[in-house]
Amino acid sequence: MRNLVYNYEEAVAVVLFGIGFVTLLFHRNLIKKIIGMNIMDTGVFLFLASMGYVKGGSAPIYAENADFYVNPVPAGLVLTGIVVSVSVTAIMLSLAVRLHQRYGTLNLDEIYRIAREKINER
Amino acid sequence: MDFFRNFPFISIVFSLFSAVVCSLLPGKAARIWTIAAEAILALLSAGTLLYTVILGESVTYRMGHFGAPWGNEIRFGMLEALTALVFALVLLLSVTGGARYVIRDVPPKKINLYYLLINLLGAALLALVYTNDIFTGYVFLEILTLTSGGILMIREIGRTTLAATRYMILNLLGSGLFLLGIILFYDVTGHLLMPDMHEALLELGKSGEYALPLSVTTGLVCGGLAIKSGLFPFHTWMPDTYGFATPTSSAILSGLVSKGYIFLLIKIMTRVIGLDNPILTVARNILFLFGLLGIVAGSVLAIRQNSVMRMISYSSAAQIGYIYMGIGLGGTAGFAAAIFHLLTHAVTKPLLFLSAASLMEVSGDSPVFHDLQGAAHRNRGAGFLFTVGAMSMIGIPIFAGFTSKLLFSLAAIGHLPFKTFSVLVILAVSTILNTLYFIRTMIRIYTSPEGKKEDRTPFGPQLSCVLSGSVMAAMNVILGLQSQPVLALIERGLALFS
Amino acid sequence: MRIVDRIRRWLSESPDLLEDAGGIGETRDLPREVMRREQHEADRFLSEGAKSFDRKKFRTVYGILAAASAAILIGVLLTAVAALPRYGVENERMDEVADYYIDHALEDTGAVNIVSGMILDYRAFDTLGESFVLFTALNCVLILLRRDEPGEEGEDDYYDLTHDNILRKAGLVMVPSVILFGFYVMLNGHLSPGGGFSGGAVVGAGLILTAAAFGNAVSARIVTEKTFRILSGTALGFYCLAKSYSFYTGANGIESVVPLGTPGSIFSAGLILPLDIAVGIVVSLTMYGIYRMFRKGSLT
Amino acid sequence: MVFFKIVLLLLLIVCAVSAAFSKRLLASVIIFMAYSLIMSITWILLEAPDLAITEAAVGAGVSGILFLMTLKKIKRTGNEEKEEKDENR
Repeated sequence: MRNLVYNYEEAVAVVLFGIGFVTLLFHRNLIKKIIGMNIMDTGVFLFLASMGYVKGGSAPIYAENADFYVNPVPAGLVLTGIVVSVSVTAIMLSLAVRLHQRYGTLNLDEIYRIAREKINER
Repeated sequence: MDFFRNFPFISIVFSLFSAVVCSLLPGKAARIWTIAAEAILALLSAGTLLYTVILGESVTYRMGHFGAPWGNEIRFGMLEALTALVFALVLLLSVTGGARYVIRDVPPKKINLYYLLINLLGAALLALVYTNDIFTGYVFLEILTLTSGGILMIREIGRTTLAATRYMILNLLGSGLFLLGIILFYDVTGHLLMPDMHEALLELGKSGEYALPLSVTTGLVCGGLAIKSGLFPFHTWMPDTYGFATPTSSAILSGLVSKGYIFLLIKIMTRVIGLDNPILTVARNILFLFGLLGIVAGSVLAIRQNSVMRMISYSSAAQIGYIYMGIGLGGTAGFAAAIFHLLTHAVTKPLLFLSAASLMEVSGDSPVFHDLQGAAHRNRGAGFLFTVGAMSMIGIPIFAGFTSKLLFSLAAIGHLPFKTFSVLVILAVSTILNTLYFIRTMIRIYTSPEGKKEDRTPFGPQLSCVLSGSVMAAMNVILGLQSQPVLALIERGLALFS
Repeated sequence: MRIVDRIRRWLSESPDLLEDAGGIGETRDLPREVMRREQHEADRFLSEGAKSFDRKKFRTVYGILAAASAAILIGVLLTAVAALPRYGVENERMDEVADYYIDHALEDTGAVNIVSGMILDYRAFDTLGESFVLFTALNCVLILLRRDEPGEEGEDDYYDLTHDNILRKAGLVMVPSVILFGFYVMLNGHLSPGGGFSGGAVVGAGLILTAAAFGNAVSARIVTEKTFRILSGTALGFYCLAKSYSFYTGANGIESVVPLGTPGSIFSAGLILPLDIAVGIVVSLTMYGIYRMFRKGSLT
Repeated sequence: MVFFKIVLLLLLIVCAVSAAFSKRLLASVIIFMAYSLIMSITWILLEAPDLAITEAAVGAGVSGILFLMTLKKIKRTGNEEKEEKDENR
């Protein structure tokens, strides 16, 4: 566990991933689930970016005064990841709007109950 | 002949480009463009297969000006080309066969958006089959997730929106775990291209450091992709998703999308982790166990269903269990059986979904068995196609289902006694269960209630549906009777895979 | 005896009223009188102690399983993190690829910003997929929220912010600077931090601010439905073609004709500048389009 | 510098926990926007300026606005007190 003190950045990222994971599983309101999904994603990206960081390194842009640079690959991957998580949030939020228009609530248990009733009394 | 080398790259970029074109075309023109685009994809994949068979080895195609460890590349051999060909053909046939249901279910102004998503889905599938870089695999896996969610939510009845939400949440959870697995791989090996990762993993294996992170990574990657492809404990989204979506979408979703994820898993297992890795054997045994549970649970739940669409969805959960059983068995025989069943199921399931949909159409649009009585007399073509699909699922000798069950039992021979015994028992039990619910359905669609004279529907509108269905049935029979050349191709492809 | 009775009922295909856990349930569209007969028989069947599906039980079982799996996953991940290479220290295994990028990015791609050079040249296939993820998201939102029939307006009449003077005056000051900064970030992607995605997001936020501050009519005049479709289509098409040109020339060893130019000047780094502009246009129009779909369901 | 980084990380965890477990939806959305702002500062400390601009423009900017638009659409159609009760469950 002593090593966890050194890798504090990645430990926090995993804790954030855990918080997002728990929110996604436990909250019944769809908006809370989407927030949990976002927190989970940002946790994963923090984990990825903190891997490439080198103490004392400067940003990966050529400059005269920079002696050595941080690893540029995680920065590129996280940029892709951020755009993916925006697209996912946009789609899930539009699904939430449509569900609310049709069922009147965003609590998934309620929606299942209403959906099941609607089937039976066709 | 050397120009054929560019075909995989051209097929991926062409279907991406035709998605952009579809966004500018109106509905009807988008449909014609998509069908033409899928036909071209099938031709290009056939050309790649021809090229790789003549060449006899797998080709790495550099995407851009920079070589292996720095740039990005795709790699194709016999196995990838054969899978791409089957995927492209099934996509073409599902789109042509299901065009009627798209016009019926999708609001008129959004039909071109539907075909746009079909093109993107085709591009993502091909990219997953061909990619040699693990992060490119993640990006196109994300495109596959979003497009399959898109074609699911396009049918504007409440239940599909709810099913789409549930499908997206579980699928995005799976790709979150998969991304975490990839990141740990990158952190430990320092590479993103699969062959370089494999070398780094071999060194690590010898020196024995990072053992715990590697086992966690294998677990995350296998768990993430198992969640996405609907293995046993995570199959609860399947009946609602396939049951309520447009028949074309449920055909494509069940036939192709989950196969894309499994093919990526097989590629990561053989090419990155390496089959002799002790951690992988543990992971494969767990998948084997869940595969067996999936087969039994899927078949038992399918029997209890009252709607034909939900019954077929549960049976596809069972078939996913078959493929994971094949992966769990391992060895070239096990993987060959798994890939053969992957191709068989990709051909059979869309056939079942589309023929069930046309049977439903002639019986008042209700999937309940009570109304489907005598539907096969009303629509002879669809009845015949449903019978072909059902026969193959049960495993009647002429059809491909029998060959894949035979391959599974042959693959199970060389293993520990309890593994062989459990595979053979599960195969027998699941065949009986399949027979139970498929024969029941076939009896029901062919026996019309007491002496009611069934009036046959006109054949005109059915033409495209029956035509594409019969081509799929023909592919099924070819896979069944001519399985030896296909199997040889798979085995040679597997040998060149890593 | 009940098993045989159930098999008889199953063979005579009368509906089985026990629904599976968590699903929406079967679609049962039986004619009215069959429904009543079944209901009576079902009540008798249920009263014989075969408890029907109970929501509470499912919730607690699900809760325990979910808590257990979450705890195991986080615990395992934390122990894995403890065994990973140290944070902030040079990871020699990762350096083989990273050092090549740092040393050769300038003469290979001509980009001063190594990350932009890597995204748009070394690993360009990911970024091609990336902008198509955004394109998929835009189309899924169009599928869900676009209202084609003009009649459906009524339902969500928004509190229109345009006559709100504070926002209007602030908008007058902020909108030009935000959009200018966005274009700066987009155009200098290969020189300073930023690039297609960041610049596009900032310009997108600027467009959203115009729509919010000056109302839909003004922003609809700036970005009409036709220009939206044509612009995003051509930008993505150009991006697709330009990248496939560089893939094709790279794979077959043909020397690409695009000059790399002198590092540091605007018109350098070969294809990266036009690609940045194309990606910027796609990202900003997507963000603006998604906002308009949420707000009014149409781009007019 | 390390101390500042640790403070930011703790703030991130506090924001994530409070966004996840706060009772009112509007509060958790606003806390989430603050969370993504702190994340964008963390990107700067991790020497990744591209990510800082993107996260700032996209995290608080676009997804924040989309969350608020969804809440407005929901509040607009559902009646006020039912929504309050609905959120707490």
